[in-house]
Amino acid sequence: MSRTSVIPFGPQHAAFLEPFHLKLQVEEEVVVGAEMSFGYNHRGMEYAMAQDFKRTQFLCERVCGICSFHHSSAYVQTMERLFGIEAPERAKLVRMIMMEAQRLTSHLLALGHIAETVGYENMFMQFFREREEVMTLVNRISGGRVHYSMNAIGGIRKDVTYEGLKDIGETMDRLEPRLLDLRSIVRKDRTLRKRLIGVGVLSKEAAFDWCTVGPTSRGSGLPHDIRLTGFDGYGVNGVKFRPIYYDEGDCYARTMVRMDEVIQSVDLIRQGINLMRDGPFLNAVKGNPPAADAYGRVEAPRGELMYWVRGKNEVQLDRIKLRTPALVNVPAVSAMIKGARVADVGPITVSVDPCICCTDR
Amino acid sequence: MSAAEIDLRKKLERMSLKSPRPRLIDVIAADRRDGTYDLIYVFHHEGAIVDHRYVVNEDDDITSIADLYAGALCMEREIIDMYGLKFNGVTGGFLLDPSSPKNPLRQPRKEVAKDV
Amino acid sequence: MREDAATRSPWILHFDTGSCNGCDLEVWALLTPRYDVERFGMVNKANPKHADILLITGPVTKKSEQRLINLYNQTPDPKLVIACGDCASNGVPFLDCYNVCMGVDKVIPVDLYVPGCSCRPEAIMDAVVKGIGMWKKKVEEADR
Amino acid sequence: MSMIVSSLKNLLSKPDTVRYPFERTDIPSNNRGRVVWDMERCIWCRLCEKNCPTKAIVTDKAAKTQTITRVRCIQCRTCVDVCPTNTIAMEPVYSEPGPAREVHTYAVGMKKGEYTVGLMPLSERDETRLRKR
Repeated sequence: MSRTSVIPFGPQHAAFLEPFHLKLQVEEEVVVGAEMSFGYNHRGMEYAMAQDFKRTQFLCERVCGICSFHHSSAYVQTMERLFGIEAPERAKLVRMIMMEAQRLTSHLLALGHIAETVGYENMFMQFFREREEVMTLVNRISGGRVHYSMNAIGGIRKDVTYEGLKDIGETMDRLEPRLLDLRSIVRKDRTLRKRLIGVGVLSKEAAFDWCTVGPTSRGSGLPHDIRLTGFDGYGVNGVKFRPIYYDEGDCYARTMVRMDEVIQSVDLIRQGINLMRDGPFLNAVKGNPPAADAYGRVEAPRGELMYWVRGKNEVQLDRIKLRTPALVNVPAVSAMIKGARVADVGPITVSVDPCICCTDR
Repeated sequence: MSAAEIDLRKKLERMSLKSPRPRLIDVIAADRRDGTYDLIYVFHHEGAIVDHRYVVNEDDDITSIADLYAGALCMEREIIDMYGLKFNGVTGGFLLDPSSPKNPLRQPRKEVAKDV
Repeated sequence: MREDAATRSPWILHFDTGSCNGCDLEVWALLTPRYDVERFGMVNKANPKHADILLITGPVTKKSEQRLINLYNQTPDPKLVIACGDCASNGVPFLDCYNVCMGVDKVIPVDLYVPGCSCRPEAIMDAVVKGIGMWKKKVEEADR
Repeated sequence: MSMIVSSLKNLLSKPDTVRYPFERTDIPSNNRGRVVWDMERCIWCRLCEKNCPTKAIVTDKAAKTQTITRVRCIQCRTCVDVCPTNTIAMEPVYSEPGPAREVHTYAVGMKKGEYTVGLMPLSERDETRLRKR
């Protein structure tokens, strides 16, 4: 029996974009246990967001910069339920288009990140080049690269013009062949397949047990997708899509789910543009949130994002709770990591697309 | 094990016989501002949200459901940090540092009108 | 000679002290083809002992406060600290939060502030170019 | 398609890099950069000050000035939306980084686009007011 030694990872580490601490118990080269500690990014958002429901609209975007629009969409959806109103059709479609655009940026970031972690600098640069195309697109549409500030309770703050929609469509036409090329590279590439296939396997049962969501659960053969049930703009108004899932449960399966979803997002954006009709885009609300509670869910790039809000007839909210996808996905890493080699810890951690600012809030 | 917890376990066991088994979304705690706390177990079942709501006291020993859903562990640790509730066999220190404020989400008690 | 070589390529250490990832992404965008900050001889290094310029994003949370001080002490002199974004400059959108120290300058001395939430990559690049000038002066003073 | 083909393609195509400090980047015209005032039209309704989510704006009716702390502004565009007289506009140009945190003051009688530069006051008082703890 060999001696167990402990290797600390982080909080400041080359493989992670964000600070979190991983304590690995290692026997020879094999990881036998892992202890994760969080909280380096804990700011206390849930307290701050309950202070003023109007200010929260801007604050909830700052929970996470990678999925900021999903956060604000989930929040305004919850508030709409609380106030008992419905956003106009056009606003919902604009939200859907922008959410899919943000999913593109997030997934391309995650794919680039995993390519970088396995040491594939060339592919990292390629993914980030395509990502920059989407970033400049959303900058042109919303005026911001990271925080779009487009949502308002009851709709959107500013309408997207006809030229804007045309611009989105043209950019997607330009982007699609390049993304398809990248997908065929990821499918065949030897380096990626050798580094990722069979690494960090999360079985279907374990994925359910750890309550994982998003690409992490879809990579393990659980076809959860809240876009089919939660958000009114998807699947109800004639938008057609099917959740993508792979049964293998390894790092490669999770990567492929993201890669296929990138193509799917391009398709969903096109469907959204085709469904768009002229009409109102804002049903403004008056007064303070009533003393009731409501749930709101969207499918963020990392999985299901849930908001729960309870008002108390004041500007302040009684309680706002957000369950971010990373809160359940990142702890599941400790299940994937057991039995892996130390060199694979980086790719395994990155393959769930850890978002520590979401986990800690 | 408190009465609320026995009830939850029974419900969970009944639900787990069904297929598909409900997926745990979150465990929410909220301050009722009178020394008791709302504890809401939110599940995703057959395409919709199903929630079970309980009211617990500050010093109740709540049974952890981490043996049924491993993902519940982090949610319970967060509640320990935020509200100072006790879960059997679960330790806090998930998000907060020793230098952070203790139980930051506890709210001041409501002033109750006394009977004259 | 040492001075000349050093001032041509300062190395960056990027540390996230609790930001929303917005500015972090823009720091990453600097390393990628479109902005490509390596043209200036800058390399993102994960090791504080190699670094000359510290790029800090985020309002410093209580838990990362001590880690930031450690990183600052480990970075060799002369060094330059750039606070990226509004929250690193004075903690602004996170004013109501209980677990933040309101800006990097409450913890370590800051040389340059980059406004914007999130700050544009061009703004970070401006700051870094300005920072190289300030850093060169610091190197000259240290050598004197 | 394989990585080699793709790499060769990249090698032969035009570089993607913007030579930024030496040439301008394409900042779109509706980019949320920084807030500017056209003081001729200001009616001192204080809506911008009240609605600013981060209290970046301070309106001084007696001195007839509008003051903005640049590092406090999060570019949410709320002030532009609430202004009844289109006094406030959002320029696509972002605020410059610098060694000090600048406060820009717009006063009546200044030319359009002109402002005086000050330093950020110690805002502990504001912060405690906002925090209410």
